[in-house]
Formats: sequence, C-alpha cells, structure tokens
Amino acid sequence: MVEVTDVVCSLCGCVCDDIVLEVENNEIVKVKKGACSVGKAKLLGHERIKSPAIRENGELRECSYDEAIKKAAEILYKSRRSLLYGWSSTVCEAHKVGVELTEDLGAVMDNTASVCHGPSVLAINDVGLPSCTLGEVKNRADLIIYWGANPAQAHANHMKRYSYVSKGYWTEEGKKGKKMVVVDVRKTMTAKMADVFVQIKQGKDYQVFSALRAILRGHEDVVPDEVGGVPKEQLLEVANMVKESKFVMTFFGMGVTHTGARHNNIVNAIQFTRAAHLHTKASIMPLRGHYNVAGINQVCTWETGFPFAIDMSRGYAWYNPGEQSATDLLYRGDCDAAMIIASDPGAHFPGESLKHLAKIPVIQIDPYANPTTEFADVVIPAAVSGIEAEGNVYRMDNVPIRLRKILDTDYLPDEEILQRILTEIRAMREKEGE
Amino acid sequence: MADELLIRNGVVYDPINGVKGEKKDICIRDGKVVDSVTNPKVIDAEGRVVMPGGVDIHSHIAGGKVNAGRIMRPEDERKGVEPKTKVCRAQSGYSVPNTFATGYRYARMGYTFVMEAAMPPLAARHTHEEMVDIPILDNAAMPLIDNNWMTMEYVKSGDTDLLAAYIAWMMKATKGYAVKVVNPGGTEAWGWGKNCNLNDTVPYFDVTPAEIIKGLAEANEKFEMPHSIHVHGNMLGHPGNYEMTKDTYDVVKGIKPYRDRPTMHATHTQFHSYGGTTWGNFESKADAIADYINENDHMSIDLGSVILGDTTTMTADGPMEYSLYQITGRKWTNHDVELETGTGITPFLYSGKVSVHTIQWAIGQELALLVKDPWKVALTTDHPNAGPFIGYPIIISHLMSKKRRDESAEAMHKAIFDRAALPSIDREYDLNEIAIITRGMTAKTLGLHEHGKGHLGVGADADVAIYDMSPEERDAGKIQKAFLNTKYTIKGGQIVVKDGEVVATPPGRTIFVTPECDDKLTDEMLVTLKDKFAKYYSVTFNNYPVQDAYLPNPYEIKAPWRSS
Amino acid sequence: MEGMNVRLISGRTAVQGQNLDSKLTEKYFGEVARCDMNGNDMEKLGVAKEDTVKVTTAYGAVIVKAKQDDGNPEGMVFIPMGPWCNAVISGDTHGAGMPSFKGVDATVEKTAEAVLPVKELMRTYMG
Amino acid sequence: MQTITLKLKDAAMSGIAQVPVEVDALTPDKLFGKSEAELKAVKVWWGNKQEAAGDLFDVSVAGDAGSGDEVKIVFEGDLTRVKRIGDGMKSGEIEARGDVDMHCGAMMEGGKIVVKGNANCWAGREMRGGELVIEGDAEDNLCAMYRGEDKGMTGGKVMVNGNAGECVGQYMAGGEILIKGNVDRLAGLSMSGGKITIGGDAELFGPDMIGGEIVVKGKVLEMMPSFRPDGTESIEGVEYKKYLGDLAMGEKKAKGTLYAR
Repeated sequence: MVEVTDVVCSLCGCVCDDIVLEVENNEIVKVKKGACSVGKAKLLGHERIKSPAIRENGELRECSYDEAIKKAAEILYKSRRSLLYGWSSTVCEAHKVGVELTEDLGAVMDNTASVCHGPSVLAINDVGLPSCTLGEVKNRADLIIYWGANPAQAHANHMKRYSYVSKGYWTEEGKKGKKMVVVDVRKTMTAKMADVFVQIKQGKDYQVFSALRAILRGHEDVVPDEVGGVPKEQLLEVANMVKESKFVMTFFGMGVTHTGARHNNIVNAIQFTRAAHLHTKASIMPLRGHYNVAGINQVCTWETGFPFAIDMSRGYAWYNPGEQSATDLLYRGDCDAAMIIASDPGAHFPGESLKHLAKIPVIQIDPYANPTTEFADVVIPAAVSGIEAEGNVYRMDNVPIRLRKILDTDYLPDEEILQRILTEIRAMREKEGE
Repeated sequence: MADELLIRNGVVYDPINGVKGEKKDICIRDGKVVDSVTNPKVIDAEGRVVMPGGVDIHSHIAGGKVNAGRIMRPEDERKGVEPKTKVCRAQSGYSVPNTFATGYRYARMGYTFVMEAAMPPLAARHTHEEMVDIPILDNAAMPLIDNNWMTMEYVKSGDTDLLAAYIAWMMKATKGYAVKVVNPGGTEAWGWGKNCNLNDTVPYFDVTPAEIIKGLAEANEKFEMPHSIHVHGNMLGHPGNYEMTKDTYDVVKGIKPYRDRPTMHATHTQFHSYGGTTWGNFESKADAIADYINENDHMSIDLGSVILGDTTTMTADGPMEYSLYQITGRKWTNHDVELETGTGITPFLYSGKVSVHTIQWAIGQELALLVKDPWKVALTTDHPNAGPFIGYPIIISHLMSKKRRDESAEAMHKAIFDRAALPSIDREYDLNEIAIITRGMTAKTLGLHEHGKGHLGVGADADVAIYDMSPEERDAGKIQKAFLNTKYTIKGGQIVVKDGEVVATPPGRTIFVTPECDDKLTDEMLVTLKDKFAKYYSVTFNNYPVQDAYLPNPYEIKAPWRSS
Repeated sequence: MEGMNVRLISGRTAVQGQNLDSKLTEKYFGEVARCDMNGNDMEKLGVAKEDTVKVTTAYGAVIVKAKQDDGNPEGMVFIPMGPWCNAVISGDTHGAGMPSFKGVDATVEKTAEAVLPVKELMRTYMG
Repeated sequence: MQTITLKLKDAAMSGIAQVPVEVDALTPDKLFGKSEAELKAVKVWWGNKQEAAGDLFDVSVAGDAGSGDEVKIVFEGDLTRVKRIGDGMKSGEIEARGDVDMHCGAMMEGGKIVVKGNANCWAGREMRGGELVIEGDAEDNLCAMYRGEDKGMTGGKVMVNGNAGECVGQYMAGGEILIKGNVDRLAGLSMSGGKITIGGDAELFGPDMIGGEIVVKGKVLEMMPSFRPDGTESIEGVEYKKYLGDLAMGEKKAKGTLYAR
C-alpha cells in the first residue's frame, strides 16, 4: 500500500489538489483526504469501455486500436463539415492536437462550454470580466453572492476551500466574519445556508441585475416596488450589503446562463460587478463545471484566437456561437460527421439536437460508456486523465494545475489517440495527392 | 555532413562586436556563427543590410493576461486572419494575435528572441504553455516578485539574504528569467481597490514601494543574475508622474550591480514621463527623464512608444487599468492573483486627433532621441500596451527620418507643437543605432549576449536578419517596409523567412535562470513559505512549481551566489 | 386530473455528479429520471412519491418519477440535467449557442406509463 | 439592367446533412462584368471545400449592366441553408425567393436586398448602408454587432414585415429599423444611436442604452426597471410616454430615449 499525496481531482472546476489516496496493486483503494463525494466517486473508478469497437449492423464489434483509429480517420477525412466536440474532461495537451486536427480537416471545434458557461464567455466578449483567483476570495472576501448556483450539490468543496466557509489572511474566523447572499428561483441546499436568500421569479435575473445596478449608481428612485418577484426593500438590502463590504465576490452558475436572456444575463451580472466596484472591491466568477472546460477555452483562444464554437472550414478561424456551436449545428442538421471526445452530448444535449447525431457517423473517445455510446459508430476507449494520464488543466479561476498520473494502464491517452487519427488523415491526403 | 550557410557580401551591423555597416561574410555551421565554412549553401546579401536576429526586451506575448485579452476581444481576433498554409498554422488577431501569428510576425521582422514581460508565478504554467506554442522564437519570461507577501515581509524585516533565497526559489519554481516589478505595493493595495505612490505605506504590510524596489535590487545583486530588476514603477500613466519616476530611479542609485550592467531596467518609460497635473494640461517631460538617464549610469530604459490605432492594454498594474477603463467606459478585465500580483486589461484607441495621445506618441520617440547613448535605450511598444509589435518598423522609420516625423506631426493634434519637444528635435538614428536599440543593447542588458543572442561574433547563435534595403536608403516608407518583412530571417542557422514569407517553423527554446542559493538559507525561507501555502494559497506547495514537461526545449543559465 | 401548467428547470445534483461517468447505472437512472415538485403541486395532481408523471413541452414528452421538494416554488418543477430532461428541451438557441435548459413551459400529469431506461430513451432519437 | 438568376440545385441539400452554402462571393458588385462562364466559375464555400457557383446553382443571365448598380441577383430554390446572402454588398439588388439562412445583408454598404420569406439570425449584422427588406420574420440579432464589437448597425434602412427575435439592433449606432410585428426581449440592447420602431409588442427593450431611440407602438409586456419617466410626447398624432435611460449605465451615459404607449 502506498500513500499518494497532492493528488489533483479531475472532476469539477474546483480542481482540488490536496487529495490523499491509498494505492495498492495499481488500484486506488481509498480516498483518505480532500475529495468531495463527487470527486471520490470518480477517483474510485467506474466501469470502463473494454475495447475499441466499430458499429456493424447496429451492433458494436470489438476491434483493435489500429482498426478503430483508421475507421475514425476515414469518417473525418470524407466529411465536408465535421464537428469535433467535447474536450472539457481531458488535458490541454490533447486540446492542442484537437485544434491541429480541426485546422487540418477544416472542421468545426466546439466544447462543452457551449452548453454551460458559453454564455459567460460571450458576455466576457462584450464587457470583460473583473475577477481574481480563488485564493483572493479565501483571503479577502467578506461578502459572497451565489447567483443561480448550488455549490452545495454541484461543487461540494467550493465553499469550504475557497469561499464562505474557508479561512484566510483577513478572514481568520471563516464564515463568522462573512455574509452570504444566495439568489435563486428555488430554495436549494445552498440557499438554506445563506444570510439572505433572494428568491426571484424564474427567468427574471436580467431585470433584477439592472435594478441593482441602478440602485448602486444612485438611482433607486426609478426602481419599481418589485422587480422579478423581488421586493424593492430586499434589493436595497442587498445593495447596502455590497456597499458596506470590503470585498464582494459573486459566483454564478447555470441558473443564470441557461435561462431567459442567457449571455446577456451574464453581461448584466458583470455590469453589476462594475457598479459594485464603485463602492467596494468587487469580483465575479463563473462556477465552471468540468475540471478542464476552462482549459479548452484557454487553448483554443491562444491557438485560434477564439474560445469555443470555432469554424475552420475556410482555413482560418471564424467564431460565432449560435452558429457554430454544437447544439446549433446538430439542431440545424449542418454537419455530416461528429467526433465526440471527453464529454457526453447524448446525456446533455436537447433531444431535438440528438436526432441529427443519430443520423450521422459518430466517433466517440472516452473512458466510459454513456448515452453517446448509443449513437457511436466508432468507440475508442481512453486512459482517464488525472488517474492514468498526466497533463495540464485550468481551474475555474484559470489557475493552471498539472494532473498527476497515479495508475498504469494499457489504454491510450487522448493525446495519442488524436495524434494517431491526425497521422492517418495526413497519410490519406498524401496518398490522394492533395 | 555539417549544415553550413554563408551569407555573402552583406552590409553588417553588429554593434556588440563594433561592426558598423561593414561589407562582411557571415559563416554558419550547425546553428552557430563560425570563422569559415567549407561547402555551404550561399545567400547573396550584396548591398543589403544584415543584422543579428532582433531581441525584444519587453513584450506581452504569452500567458493568462494575453489570453484574457484575446478572449475579451473577438473583434481584434477577426482582424489579421490568414488561412493556414503548408508551413503555417492559421493566424488571427492584430493587437493580441494568436501564438502562431506572434511567432511568424516577429520572425518576419527579423526578431528571434522575445522576453515575455510579466509572468504571474501562480500561473507560470500557462505562460510556458503558450510560449511553447509560439513557433520560431526563443523566449523567456519574467516572474512578478514585487507584490508577493513573502517579498514584502522580508523587505520589512530587512532580511535581504532570505529575500534572495525566495527569489531563487521563485525563479526555479516558475522557470523564470529575471525579477519583474509592477506597481510595487500598489497591486497588493488593489486587492482592496486601492493604490500606492512610491512612498506610501502598503495597506497591512507596513512597507513602502520604494523599500520594496530597493530590497529587490539588493537581493537580485546577491546573485550573478544576467539581468537587473525590471521595473514598472508606481503611478504609470498619470499626469505629473515624471517626478516619481526620477525618485524611483534614485532608489537603487547606490546599489552596485554584479557586473557591467545597470542596477535597474525601467520599462515602457513613455508612460512614466508625464508632466502637467491633469489630462487638460498634460505635457511631455521626456526631456527631464532623458537628462536623468544621460547623467546617471545605473539605469537602462525601454521606450513603450505609441503606435496610433486601436490596441489592447494589459498589465499586472490592476489599478492603472481600472483608471483607464473609468476614462473610456469600454470593456475591462481584472484578475487579481492571490499573494502575488494582479492583472488588468482594457482596449484603448490612440488617436492622432486627441491631444493627450499625440503627446504620448511624441514622448516615446523623444526619449529615444534625447537619450544620447543608445546603449541605454531599447525599442519597445510595451506590446500591446502602446501598440502592437508589428508597429516597430513605423517607429524605426520615424527615428531615422526627421522628415517623416514632421509629416506625421503635421497631421496630428496641434498640442504636439506646444506640449511636446519632438518637432524641435533634429537627431536622426542611423542603422547602427537602430541595431543597438533592437538587438545589441537589449541582448546585453538581458545578459543574453553571453548566451549567443544579439550579435554575430564567432560562437553566437546563427540568428540573422537580412533586410531588403540598402544602407543608404533614406526614404522612410521604404525603411518601414524593409523592417516589416525581411528578405531572410535565419534562426539557429535555418532559413525561417524568405522574401517576407515564413518558410520553416522550428520550435524555439525557453531560456531560464537558476540562481544558486545556500541550502541553509533556502530551508529557513521554506519554513515561512510552506506556512503561506498551508494557510493562504489555494494550491499546495508541491503542486506549485512548473514541471519540466512545460519546457520541451530548455536552456538554463546558472546564476551563482556572489561570494563577496 | 388534467395536466398542470408548470415551468420546467434543470440543474446539477450531487448524485448526478457522482455518476457522471456511470450513466448507464441504476443509481444514475434513479437520480436523474425524476421530477422534483412542491408538495402542494403533487397533491393537486394526486401523485405520491415514486409515482410516474408525464412532462410535456412543445418539444416532446418524457416520463419521470415524481419526488417532493418543497424548496421548489409551486408551479415550477425540476428535473436533474440529463437525458430525461433533455427529451423535452428545444434545440433552438436564439443565435446564442445556448438552448433554454431552464424556464420551459410544460405540463405535468399523472401517468401509468413507465420511465424509459436510458438506452431505450436514446433509441427514440434513431428515427 | 442585368438579372442573374441563381437557383440552388436540389442535390446540394439532399444529403444526410444540410451543409450550408455561403454566398458572400455572389454579390452584384462582385459579379458585375463577368461573362456567364466566368460567373459559373466563381468559387463558393460549401463546408470545408470551395465549389464552382455553376456546380451548386443553375445559372441564367439576362440583359446587360453598365455598372454594379444595374446588376440584380435572384436567388431561388431551397435557401434555408444559404448563408451570407449580400454579405458586404456595395451596390445593385438582390432578391431572395424564400427563407434565407444567417448573415443576410451583413456588413452591407449599399444597394437593396429583398427577402421574400423569413431571415435567420444576424440579418443586417453591422450594416453600414443600403436597404434590407424582409417580407417575413427576422430571427435573433437582427442588425446586431459582431461578437465583441461596440457597434452594430451604423447606417441604412431595414424593414421587417413580420416579427423579429431577440436583441434587435444590439449595439446599434445609426440607421433605421422598422419592425411591423412584435419583437422578442432586449431590442436596442446597448444601443448608442439610430432609431428602432416596433409596430407590435415588446418586452425589456432598451437595456444599457446610451443613445438613440426606440418607439413601441404595441403593448409593453415588461418595462426595464432602470428608466426614468419623462412626461409624454406626441408622435404622428399619438400620445406616447417618454422614458430616459438606461440609468443602470449611470446618469452621465443614460442618453437613450424610449417611447411607449
């Protein structure tokens, strides 16, 4: 039995890096410290895809890596418009090969931000993002706002490590010296912990942000008695808490990105932070879901100029979420092949979009079988990043952390699978004298 | 067989070796300059200008801040798009180009080394990930060590040796090159939305920015560091800041550098040479700063010269970016980094129709023209802060042509004639001086000349730029054109640009400095540092240092502890 | 009773997260193929815990199990993010790239139909 | 006058996927002066490959033109996946007989486009001049800016006979938009100049406005909470309530005007 320390969790955007494991016979037998229930489940492992496979007559037939990779390359090479989607649960080293593959094919590359914090990225396009690393929050923040987010369920370590409950330099007393406001449409587990719970009407976040901004800018006179189901008195109370704080941190989740004005909700949340900054130190951060969804945004941006929904069909990058984003391509029936890596649109895309995924050839690269496997024509199992493969990831605050390799495996890492597909495609192109 | 190249009959400008426009052959074997070659491939450079590969001392090309600028500005990325070619990856962006475009465009201007000017230590992995993705260029990055709590605590207690031990650990942990200082104390104060003047007390830390600068300069000289501390002072971009700039220079005046180099490099000096008390009576004080540099030998500067047009400003100086955003109301990104530093980013349009911008435009060039010794001055635009690096040829053409400057000034806001000195300056740079401020001085100031950069002596890296112009050329437009796209750029003996087109994209190397520190000192420092990690950082001590995997092509420079 | 008009939202839960990489398991099925409702709404519909309900929107219909959560306001139901919820979500993103996963007009009614296991649910898209 | 008729061949949209055809290369000013053979050879992006216009469209040419102004292009066939019709067009006329895909009239500088059907998202994006008529509905982001830009439409005229989607005239800085029907939320978002007239109903219009004006003739489904009422005003004989804002942007910037009944 070996104890392994400083293990980095490859589950959610918190990327906790102080995990202690016990490893025996190339198996993680115990999570001793650091991981939440969600992270622990990942570390202890799930049933894996056993072998590469190709669908024939409706059934998946097991095959070699070579055969599956060759078939995948053929599908992509023949395509006029393929979608390379996913990327948020793998490392940046794989992302880089992904961008190269996209460029080589003239394909469209999109990542899961498109169905979680894509709207946040679009908002940053318009107004920027006043933010900070999570350690700043831990050391300084005396007012925490969770808006449309339920970290108690979705980011179980977040409050403890970084925000409401954590202790830091100027926050020695932990939550004793802090206040927490939760804004949500329902009384979640997180809401139950809040000093102030603002229950808004579903889909009305936008106007509530605008009202708060008007108040923070000295125009409470124009704000009506009730906005989005929230009484004006409560808006004034929250605005006062902001004004009286030394450091206010707003975290927001998919409660805001998935609804109503979508990305413009986030523009308004950021504008609220800018208005708050006139009175105090104010920062804001999206609660990123997958452990490296921030990373795929980063890699795509430095390599192509754009964070997601990138169309390389003309040989250079054209960016327009809502046009090239994965759900749109599928909903509109725009693409003729798809490669899905390190994600699961089968479970997370609207049914209306899945109908097209069912029609076109699909390649899946993933350690685990999932609903997407039902659509896949080629299945290529991969090593689990953070357990069987190392590499760089970006935490939700864009702090880069290196995942460690804990166990040995015969499964290929994503990077190598992609590199081999790319090599096959280039060989095909050369053969045809293109 | 050895890989040989002969550049024949070029007019060579190699200031470090005292070569000022001599007709000379350059012999290259296996990536290095040699005495002679036997069976080389020949490049005929007859009548053309030949220089060592350009060395940029200060540019923001990689890392979290640059990428945040890109994410914030798809409207900038849509400019300058070029499709992939057989050799090149797809390109995007103007003021914040993608990594590939950054490498290609620098190489096309004849540059082969670029210093990334600001690396937040906690995000050092990010900087390295991007640098690896910049083709062709050798590079290095300077970690920010001035607003670090460890630094401020050691400055307060006066433990210079322990501060030196911390610097050594940080250089190794970040694979960094030199100590970078950005608004010392002010960026920490920005954690609370505040800022600091040179002699203000930093909230909660009971030290002044002046003390931080002095402490870091002293600690830096404990080692044989190739570069001095690299300083972006307090109150950047504020009217009337030139006095504080001079006071900042005075702080390190008595400190003896380990060898023949300055004790402090003051960066993007244009932004620190402002007179007046408001934007209304704003004026150039480049003359006062130039006088100081002329009278003192412990300083070097770079210009931060303005390129007119839209750009993306970005710096660790969070409060400064906030003030700028307050003026423009445009988009604004801020990213404070726990225990260490910060970042601010906002777009900015320099317009020749606006009095302040016109004066800013003049100041950068005035500094170059009023500082008598070009070995004290480097050409930069503080890319992309005063403008993108692809504007360098514009500045070169202005420095070399009074006529060009007069024509430009004529089309600009009249304030340039009242509140700037530029129109009254007659000096014109010659090609030797251009070679100094773009390679000789920069390589020497960074200490890279001892590692093959910035010159063409035997043993130097075979990094060569051949410009398609005659040394007699006086037409500013033709000079600008020649410096934008080389006839040839050779990197490590390989032709990477031919006739202005990128023809090969070898990977560059990452150069880093390893200061060597006594174990006992290090151990004592680590007790304090590990406590900081346990209590205040959001990552663990063991996950913090940059792993070797991030530097596939490393080049290490050791900096021994000075015995005396 | 007839169907009740509600607003449908989706979102993460801890158990859904624990089974992100084991979506073909009973545990995931039990957690995600469900619909949280206010107790008063359940009473109005005459459904008890573990009863199946049919949730219908303009984009489709899905059968899930009812579960009481009084944190939900009346008139709003919550289905954890996953295949069952997505069966009734529109693919239209209004040019923004993001489907409306929350705030969808729906009707809920009691049903005797069974919840489809995930593989069978996926098969309904095969056309 | 010259009329160029381009009928999309059925084969282009008969595969398992409907890969969009992008016709920014086919504007009157770009096609002016080309022989029929040259015209058929113009390269058009279709997915990751370029095809000759003649391979994707049945092409017929009638009449002659003395300048780009005298060229009229008629698009026919299934245009639902034909993108960028009239993108960047400077002169002449385009008639699209059916529903068109995204970016119709984007970056348009002059001339006239008539869409005899609905237009998908981003019609008239960053339009600078000319006239765009959509006889059916316009989807979202009509006359908006490109991602990250601080100006959308800056000039020209747009008329929509039907309804329009979200964010009509986002970051609009000049020109005129007239929608006869209803609009979805956030019309005139971050607008700094120009005028939007909405014949039907609207909700949450004018947020973050710093200039320009919006007139809503139908019902106001929900008003932004950050505008200041400023009396009434009569427009074409009808009394409207006037509002100033958006005060969420601060007093100094709140220079937008809303008129609603």
